Amino acid sequence: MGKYFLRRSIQLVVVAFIISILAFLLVHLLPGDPSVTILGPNDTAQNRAILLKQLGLNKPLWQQYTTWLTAVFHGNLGQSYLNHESVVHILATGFPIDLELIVISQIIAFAVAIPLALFTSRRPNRPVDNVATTGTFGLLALPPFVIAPILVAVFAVGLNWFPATGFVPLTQDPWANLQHMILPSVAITFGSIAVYYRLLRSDLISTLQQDFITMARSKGLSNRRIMWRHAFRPSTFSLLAAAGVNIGGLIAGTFIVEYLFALSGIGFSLVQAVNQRDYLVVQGISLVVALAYVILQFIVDFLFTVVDPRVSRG
Amino acid sequence: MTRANEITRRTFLSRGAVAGGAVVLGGAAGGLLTGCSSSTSTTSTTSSGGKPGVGSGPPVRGGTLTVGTIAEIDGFYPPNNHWDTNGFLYANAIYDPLMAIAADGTIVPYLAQSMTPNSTYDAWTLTLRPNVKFNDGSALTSAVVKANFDALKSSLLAGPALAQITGVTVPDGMTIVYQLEAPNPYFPAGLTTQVGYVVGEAMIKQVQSGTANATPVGTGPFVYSSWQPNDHFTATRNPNYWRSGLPYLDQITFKPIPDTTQREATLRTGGVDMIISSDANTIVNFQGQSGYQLVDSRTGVLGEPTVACLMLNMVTPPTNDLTIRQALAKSLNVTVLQKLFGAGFAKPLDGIFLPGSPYYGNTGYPGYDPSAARQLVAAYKAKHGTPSLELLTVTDPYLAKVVQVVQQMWNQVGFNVSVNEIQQANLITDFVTGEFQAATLAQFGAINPDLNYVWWSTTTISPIGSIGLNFTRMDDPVIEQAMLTGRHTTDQATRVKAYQTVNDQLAQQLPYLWLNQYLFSEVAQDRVQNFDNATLPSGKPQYSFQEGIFWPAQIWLAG
Amino acid sequence: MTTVSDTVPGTDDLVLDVRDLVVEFKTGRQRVQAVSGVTFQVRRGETLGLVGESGCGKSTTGRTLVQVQPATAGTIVYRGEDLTALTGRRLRQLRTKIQMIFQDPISSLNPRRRVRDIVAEPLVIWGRGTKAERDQKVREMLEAVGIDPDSSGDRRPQEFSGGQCQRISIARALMADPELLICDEPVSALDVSVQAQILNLLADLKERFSLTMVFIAHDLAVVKTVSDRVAVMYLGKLVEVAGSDELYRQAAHPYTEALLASIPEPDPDAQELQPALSGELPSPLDPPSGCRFRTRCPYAQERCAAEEPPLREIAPGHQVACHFPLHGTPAPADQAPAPT
Amino acid sequence: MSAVRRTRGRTLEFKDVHDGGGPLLAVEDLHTAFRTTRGTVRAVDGVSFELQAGTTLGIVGESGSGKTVLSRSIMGLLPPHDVLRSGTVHFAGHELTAMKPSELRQVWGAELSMIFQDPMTALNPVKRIGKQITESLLLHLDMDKKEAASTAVELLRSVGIPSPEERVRWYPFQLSGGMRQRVMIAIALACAPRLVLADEPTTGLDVTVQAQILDLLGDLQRERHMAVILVTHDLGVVASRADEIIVMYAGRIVERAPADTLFHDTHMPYTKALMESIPRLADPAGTRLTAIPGRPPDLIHPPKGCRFAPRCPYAQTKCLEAEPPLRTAGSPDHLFACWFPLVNGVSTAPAPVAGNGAAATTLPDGPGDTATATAQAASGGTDAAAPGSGDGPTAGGETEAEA
Amino acid sequence: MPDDRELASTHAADQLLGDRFPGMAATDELVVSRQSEALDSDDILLRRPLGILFWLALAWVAVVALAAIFANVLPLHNPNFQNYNAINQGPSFHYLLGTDDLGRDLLSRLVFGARVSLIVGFVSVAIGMAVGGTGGLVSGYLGGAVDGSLNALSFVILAYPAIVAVIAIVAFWGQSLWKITIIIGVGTIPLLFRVVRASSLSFANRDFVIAAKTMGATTPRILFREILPNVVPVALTFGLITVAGVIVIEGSLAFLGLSVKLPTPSWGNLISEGTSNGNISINPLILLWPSLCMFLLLLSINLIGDRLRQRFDIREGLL
Repeated sequence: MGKYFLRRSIQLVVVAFIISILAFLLVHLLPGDPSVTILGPNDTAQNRAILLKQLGLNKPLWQQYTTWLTAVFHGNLGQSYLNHESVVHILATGFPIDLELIVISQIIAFAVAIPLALFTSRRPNRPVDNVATTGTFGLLALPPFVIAPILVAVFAVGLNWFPATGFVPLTQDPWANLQHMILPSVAITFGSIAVYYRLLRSDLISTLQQDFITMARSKGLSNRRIMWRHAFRPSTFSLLAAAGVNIGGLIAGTFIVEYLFALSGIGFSLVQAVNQRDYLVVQGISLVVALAYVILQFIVDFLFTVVDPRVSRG
Repeated sequence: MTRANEITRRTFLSRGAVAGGAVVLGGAAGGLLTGCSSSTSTTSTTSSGGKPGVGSGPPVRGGTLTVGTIAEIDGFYPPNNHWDTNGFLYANAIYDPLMAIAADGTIVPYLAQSMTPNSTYDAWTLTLRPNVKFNDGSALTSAVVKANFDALKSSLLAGPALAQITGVTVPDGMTIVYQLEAPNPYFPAGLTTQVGYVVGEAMIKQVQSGTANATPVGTGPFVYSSWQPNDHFTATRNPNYWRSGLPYLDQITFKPIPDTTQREATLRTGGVDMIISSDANTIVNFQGQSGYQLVDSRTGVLGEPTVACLMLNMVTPPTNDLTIRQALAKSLNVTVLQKLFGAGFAKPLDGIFLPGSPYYGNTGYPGYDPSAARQLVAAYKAKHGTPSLELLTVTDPYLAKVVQVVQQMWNQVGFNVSVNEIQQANLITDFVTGEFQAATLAQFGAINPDLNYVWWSTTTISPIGSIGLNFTRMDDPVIEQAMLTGRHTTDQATRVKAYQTVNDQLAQQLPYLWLNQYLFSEVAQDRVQNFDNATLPSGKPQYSFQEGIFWPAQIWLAG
Repeated sequence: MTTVSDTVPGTDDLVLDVRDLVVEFKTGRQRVQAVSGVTFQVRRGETLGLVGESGCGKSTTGRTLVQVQPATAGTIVYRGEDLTALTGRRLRQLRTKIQMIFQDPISSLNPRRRVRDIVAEPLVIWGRGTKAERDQKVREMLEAVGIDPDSSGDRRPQEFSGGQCQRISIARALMADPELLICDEPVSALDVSVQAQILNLLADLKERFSLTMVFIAHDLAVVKTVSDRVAVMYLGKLVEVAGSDELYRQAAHPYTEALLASIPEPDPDAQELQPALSGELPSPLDPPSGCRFRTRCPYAQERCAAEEPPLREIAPGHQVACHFPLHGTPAPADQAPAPT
Repeated sequence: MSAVRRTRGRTLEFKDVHDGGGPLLAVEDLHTAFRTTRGTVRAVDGVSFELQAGTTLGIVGESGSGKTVLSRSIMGLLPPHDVLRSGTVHFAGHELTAMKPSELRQVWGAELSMIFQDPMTALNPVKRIGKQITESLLLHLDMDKKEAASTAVELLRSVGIPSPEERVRWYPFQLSGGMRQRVMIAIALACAPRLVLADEPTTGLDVTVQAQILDLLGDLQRERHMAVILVTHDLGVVASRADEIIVMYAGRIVERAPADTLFHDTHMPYTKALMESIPRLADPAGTRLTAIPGRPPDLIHPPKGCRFAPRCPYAQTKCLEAEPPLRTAGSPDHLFACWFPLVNGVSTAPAPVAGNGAAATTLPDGPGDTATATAQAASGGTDAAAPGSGDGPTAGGETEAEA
Repeated sequence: MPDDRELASTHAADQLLGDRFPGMAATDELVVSRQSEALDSDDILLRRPLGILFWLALAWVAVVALAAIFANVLPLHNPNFQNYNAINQGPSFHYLLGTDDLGRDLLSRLVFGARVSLIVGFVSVAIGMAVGGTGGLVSGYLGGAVDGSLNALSFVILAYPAIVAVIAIVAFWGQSLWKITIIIGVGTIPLLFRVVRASSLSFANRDFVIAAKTMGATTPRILFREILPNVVPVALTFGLITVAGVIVIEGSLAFLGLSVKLPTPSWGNLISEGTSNGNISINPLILLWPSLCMFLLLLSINLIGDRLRQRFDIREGLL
C-alpha cells in the first residue's frame, strides 16, 4: 500500500511538471501581452519596453519559466500584474467559493440522484422510471447560463427566497452563506444530477441482477437493506468515476455561474486573467487547478479502493 | 468573461479614455469652463415624488450603503492603477482630490484651499486646506503632496500624464508650486482626476518597499476596511473627517456585479441599495418604477460626453479613401441606431460636442443618404473592386448588436463587411499599431477638448505596425494647429473657434463615424437619500453625477 | 486412432517438442511462475491430455504453445522451428498450423461478426482462394461441425447456444488447415449432454483432418476418454505422464490417484469414495520446497520436502515425478519405506 | 454449532416435522412461467413432489430443463414482475405460496436457504465474508454483534476453512473457488435451516474441489438433519449422494425415483441418455460417448406429445402425438413419463422412428434445430435463473458453467 | 488461488497498472471488469422495443437535421436581415415565431442556427472520434509504453483548465464555424480517447482476439476487424451523448463571445442573445425558442443514445 502511494506520488510530480510547462507555455504563446493591459492608452514603444523589462518578460522563455518554477517551489505563485494581488491570495479567497459551490452542488446532485436511482432501479422501465429518466435528460439540456437567470427571476426577484447575487463567507454567517450559495449551486447541479442518476440507475439495475442480490434476498433481508447495504456500494464505480471527471471539470469550470452570480471564484478570476494576459495569475491558477484535478483523481482512486477492496488488493 | 471587460480605462491627467468600445470615460477634466451649458447631471422624475437623488428631510446618521458596480477596480494606488467609473467611486470614498468640479463646470478647490496661477499661466501655486488628517493620523502637508507627485511622476503609467510639469517646489508646509513647461490656463482641471487624489505617505512607503497591496491611507470620508477583488470593497466611516458632520453613513460597500441583468435583479431583491449601469436598458427597466430613484446622463454632461463611434483607419485601404469614409457615414441610419441602442434616449450626434456646448456647431457631418452612399461605392467599385472591410469590436453582447446593425447598413450600400470580435487586450494592441480597418470605440469623455489632443495629433502618428496613439493615423495639420491654439489661449472666443474647427474638420475627414452618446445611470432604492446632490466644502453645488460617478460623503439612508 | 505410447517414433512424427518451458507473470513486485520447467513431446496423430486443478498452469501452457503468452524460458519446437524465437510474419504463418479451442465458447467468437465471416477469417487473412472458394469451404466446414451453413451463416454468435458456439469455433480453427489443435477446457463450460456431443465431434474431426491434439481439462475422466497419453500437472510442473489406460490402471503419482478418486461416478453403488484430496493448491508465489505436492500428499516423507523429485520413467512411456510412486520402482537412492 | 433459535418479531412458528411425520416440503402442481416479448416461457410446468426431513433430493436436467427455476419457485425467490406462478408449496406446515413478502423473509435464510452455483458472483464482492455471515445471524437469530461474530468464526471452522478468525475479515476475491463455496455453505447454514436448496453447487469447481464440497455438504446435512435439494446437470454428482432423484426435462418431471432404483431400473430413455453421456474412467481411452442429439425444446412452443420425443431414439408416432402422464409401474415410488419405458435398459418401443436416434451422435444441427437453439437462447436464463435475476439470452443455458 | 485465466488477466491488468496514472487506472480497470460482468445482465432492457419516445426523438432530430440541411431552399426569411420596423414582434403569420430585438426572423435564425449547432456538434465529435477514438483503440489494445504515455497525455490535457486553452486558441486563431468546430473537436479528444481505450482494453484479451492472433492476423487487422466492431457501439453511444454536450459547450462559448462569427446564428448565441439584459424581460421569445429547441434536441439525442446503449448493452459506466 505504501509503495502504491509512493508510486502514485511520483506520477503526480511528473504530471504536475508537464502541467507546469503547459500552463506556462500556453499563456505565453497568446497574442498580446500584459504590458498592453497595464499601460492601456499610455502604451508607447519605450514604455512598453521598460515595463517588459520590469516584469522580466524580456528574458528568454526558458529563463522566465525557470524563474517562475523556482518561485513556485518556494510557495510563491507571483502576483497579478494589474491589481498586484498575490496569486496565492486569489486562490485563497477564490478556492473556498468554488469548493463550496462544488460541495453544495454535488450534495444536491447526490441527494437527488441517489434516492431517485435507488427507487427507480427496482422497477426499471416502469412509468416512474421513465418519467425520472426523461426528466433527467431534460436537465442535461439546461446549461447553467440559461438556468441561472431563470432561477434568479423566479426565486430571487419573484419569490424573494434567496439573494440574487453575492457571497458571504461561511465563517462570517453560515446561514447567509448557504442562502447565497443555493442558487448558483443549483444552477450547476442539474447536469450532475442527470449524469449521476443515469449512471447509478443503470449500474444498480445490473447489480440487482447479480447473484449476490438474490443471495441476499434468500437470506431474508429486507428490500431496503438489500438496496443500501448490498446493491448500492458495488454500483458506485461508474458514479465515482463520473463524479471524478465531473467535479474535475467544475474546478475553475464554474466561471459562467461565478460571473452571473458575482462570485469571486477562481474560474472567473482565471478567465479575467487570460483576457487581460495577466500571465502569472493564469499560470498560477492553471497549475493549482490542474493539481487539484490530479489530487481529486487521486482521491477518487482511493475511494475506489474503499468501495471495492479488489482494486487495491486484487 | 468578456463582459467583465467593461473594465474601462480611465486615465491620467490629460488623457481621454480609450476603450475597445465599451464604456470609457473620460474622466479627465480640463479647465474650462465657462459656458458649459449643461447644468449638472440630469434627472428624471421618480414615482416617489421629489427629485431623485436629492435628499428630503433632515439627514440621518448611520447605516450601510451597498452599491452594485459594473466591474472591479484594479487597485487603490493612483500611480499604478487605472481608475474607471468604479475606480473613482472607490476613490471618492477613501480619498479626496485636490480640486473638484462644481455643478456649473468651474474647477474649484477641494482638498486644496486655493490654487492660483502666475500671470503667464506657467506656474500654479496650491495652498492646502489646514488641519486635514489622513486616517492614520498623519497630517496633510505639502510634503505629502510632493511625495505623491514624485511617485506619480516616476510611474510608467502616470508619468506621461504629468509631462507638462517641469518641477514642483514646496515653499512651506502647506504650499506647493507647480512649474509648467508651457502656459496652461486650465491646469487645475487635471487635479480633479486620478493624479489629484492624495494618498498618505505611509502608503507610498509601503508600495515603494515592495508591498504589493498597500493599505490605502486617505483623507476621505471613509476608511478602507477590506477589499476582496471581484467580491466586495468596504470602507467605514472616518470619524475624524475634515468636513465636519460628514459622512452620514457608517459604512459603504461596493460589490462588482458584472452582469447587468443580475445587477438589476440584485437591486430588486435588496442585495444592494444602489447600482451603477452603463446599459441604456437599465433606464428603460427602471424609469417610472416606484420604489426606485433613477439618475442618468441623458440630458447631457459637462464638456464632451463619452461617445460611441466607429473608428476608421485613414491609412489602410479601403478606408484611406475619403469617398469610402463618406459612403460609410452616409449609409448609417442614425435614427434607427438611436432607436436600437440608445433605448430611444440617446441623442444623435454630428460631432464630439452635444448641443448646448459652447463648441457645438453645425459641422456638416454627412447625414443618412443611402443612395449617395451607393453611388460613391459604385464609383469606387469601378476602380478598385468591391470595397470589403473588417469591423473590429471587443467581445460584448451590446457591441455585438451594434456591429451587426452597422454591418447590414454598410452591406446594403455595396460594402462587403465582416465583423470580428476579439478580446480587449488584443483590441488595444490592434489600435495602437493601427492594425484594423474599422472598429468600435467609446471615447472622448472630457471636460476640456484639449485632453483629446494625443488621439488626433500629427505627432503621435506611427506607421502601421508600430505603436502610436493616433489610432486612425489621421494626419491633419488643420486639426493639429487648432488643437494647439485651443490649448494655449485664454481667450474663450479663440478657443470656441479652434475647437469648432476641429469638430468641423473631423466631420470632413471622417476618421470617426458618430453613433451616440454613452448613457450612464444610477438606480437607487427610495431609502437612499441625496446621492445626486453633493455640495462642495464651500457650500456650492458639486458636479455630483459624473457619468456614473457619485460622491458618497453626503448620502444618507432614510429611516 | 493410434496408441503410440509404446511405438518408437521417427523424428517425422515429432510435432511439438516442448523443453523446460517456464512462464512467469509479474504481479506487482513479485514474479509468479505459472509454469516451471515443463518438458513434453507431442507426436503426430496423438492426443495429449493435460490435466490438473485450476491454477496448475495447464491453460498457461496451452496459451504459450500458440505464443499468445510469451515464454519466459525454454523452447517450443514445432516441426523443427522454435516458436519462442520467431516473430513477425513467420510466426503468424506458423501459428496457423497450431490452432486453439477455448473454454468459453461464447467469448471466443467475436460477438459483432457473422458466423460466416468468423469462420472464413483464417482464409481471408492469408488471402487463400477466391471468394467463392472460401464460401464453399466455409459451408463444408460448418457442415462438418454440425452447423447448418444456410440458416446460420448470417447470424451472430449470441444467437447460438454454448455448444453450437463451440462447434463454430472448432470450424474456424479447422479452416486454417492446422496440424495441431490445442483444446483449452473446451467442454468444461458445457452440460454433460452437450459435452458428449463436442467430445465426439472432436474425435471425428481428428480422424477426418488427421489432427494432433493437446487436450487440456481438469476432469480426468474427460481427458482420458479422448487422449492417447495424459500429462498431469501440479503447480506448474508435470507430475506424471502416461498412456491413458496405463494412467487409470496404474496411477503412480499420489496426486493422479487423488484426481481419479475425485471423479463422481454416475452409479450409486460405486465404491464409497476415498477421501478426496484435502486442502488447497499452495500459492505459486511461494511454492513448497522439494516436491510441490508434498503439503497435500498423504504419503509425504521427509525426503519429499528436501529434494525435488525429477520426472523419470518408471515403465516404458510412463513418467512420474515422485520419490515414492504408487507403482513401479521407487526413486533411486531411496531408503525410505515404501508407501502403504 | 447449534444456534439457539430466538424469536424476536417472528410471527411464524414452524412445526417440528421430522418427528411428527409428514413431508417437510410438499410441492403440488407447481407452474412457473415468464412473460417475454416473444411469448410466455413455461419454465416449470406442473411439478409435484414431496421431500422428507433430513433427506436429499437430486434434481437433474440439462440446461433449459427448468430445474433452477423450480428451485427458485419453491423458495418464492422470483423477480417481481412478468412472472406467473401457480400451484402450492407447503413447507413445514406453512404454505409458502400464500405468504406475504414480509413473512417469506422470515422463512428465507432461517428455515429455508439456498446455495448458489457461482460463489464468485453470489457473494457480495465488496463485503467481508464475516459480515455476510453475521448478517442473517443478526436478522434471524437475534444475536448481538459479538455473539454473531464468534458464531461466524465457528461456522467457517465447521465448513473447513483454516484459520477462520482471520478469514472473517477477508473479501470473497481473496479466497479460492472452493473456499468461496465453503463460505457460501456457511452462510446458507448459518441459521440452521431445515431445507437447503443447492443449485449446481459445484459446477464451476474443479473435480477435486467438487468432491470436497459435496462431502462437506453431506457431512453437515447428517450432522444437522437437514433436507437438501441438490440441483445439477450431472447425474454423477447426485448418484451416490441423493436419496431420491428427479429428472426434469422441458419444465416437467420425466422420472422420479430413489437413487438406486433410478440407476438400476431406469425407465426413461432420457435418463438413460443422460447417464450414458458421462465419460467414465472405466471405459478404455478413445471410447465413444453416447451423446443426446439436438437440444431441449423451446419452452414457449413446446412440442406436442412427449417433449423428449424429437430427440428420443425410441420415439413412436404415439410419442409425438400424446403426452405421457407421470405414472408408476411396479414400485410405487418410481414415477416416469414415457409411453414406452425401458425395462432393464431395453426399450419397450416397437422400432425407432426414422430420423430420430442416438445413432447419429454427431447429428448436424439442422435448420430447425438452429431455430430451436435461438428460441432456447431467447427463453434464456429460464434455467439458470429467472429473467431479470441472472444470465442473459446470449449465454443460453450454458451460463451455469461459465464460472 | 487464481486460476490460469485469472492469472493471465491479472497479468494484463498489471501491465496497465505499471503505466497507470492517478485517476485513470482504477476507472479503466473497473470499467473493464464491470463491462464483462454486464454482458449477461441487461437482458430485460435488451429485448425491449425501442419505444415511442425513441421514434419521437428520432423524428425531432430528423426534422432539425433536415431543416438545417435544406435551410437554404426552405421558404424562410434571410436569417440575418434586420427589419427595423418589426422589432421584438410576437408570432404572426409573417413571422411565425416572431422577431428579435433587431427585427430578424426568429424562425429562420433558429433553422440556420440549427445548422451551426449540428455541424459543431457532430463534426467536432467526429474529429474527436477520429483522433481520440483511433488513439484509444490502438492504445487500449497495444498497452505498454505507448498506452502509458498517451494515457498520461490525455490525463494532463483533462487536468488543464479547458477555458484557458479555448480562449488562447480563439485569440490566436480567430473565430469561424470550422475553427470553433476543430477547437471543440480537439477538446473532446482526451475524453473520447479514454472511453474508447477502456472499451478497447476490455476486448484486448478476449478469447476471440487470441483466436485471431493464432490465425495469423496482423495487429491492424485485429484492431479493425476484431476490436473495432465491438468498440463501435460504445463509441457511437458515447459519441452521441458527447454531441449533446458539445452543443451545450458551443452555447457556453457563444455566451462568452467565443463562438462563431457574427451575425451567423447558432442556438448557443441565440440563447446568449436571449439572456442579455433587456431581451429577457422585453422579448423572452428570443430565449424561449432556441432553449426549447435545444432542450428537445439534447433530450432526443440523449434518448436515442440511451436506447442504443440499451440495445447494444453497454454500461453507462463507460461513459
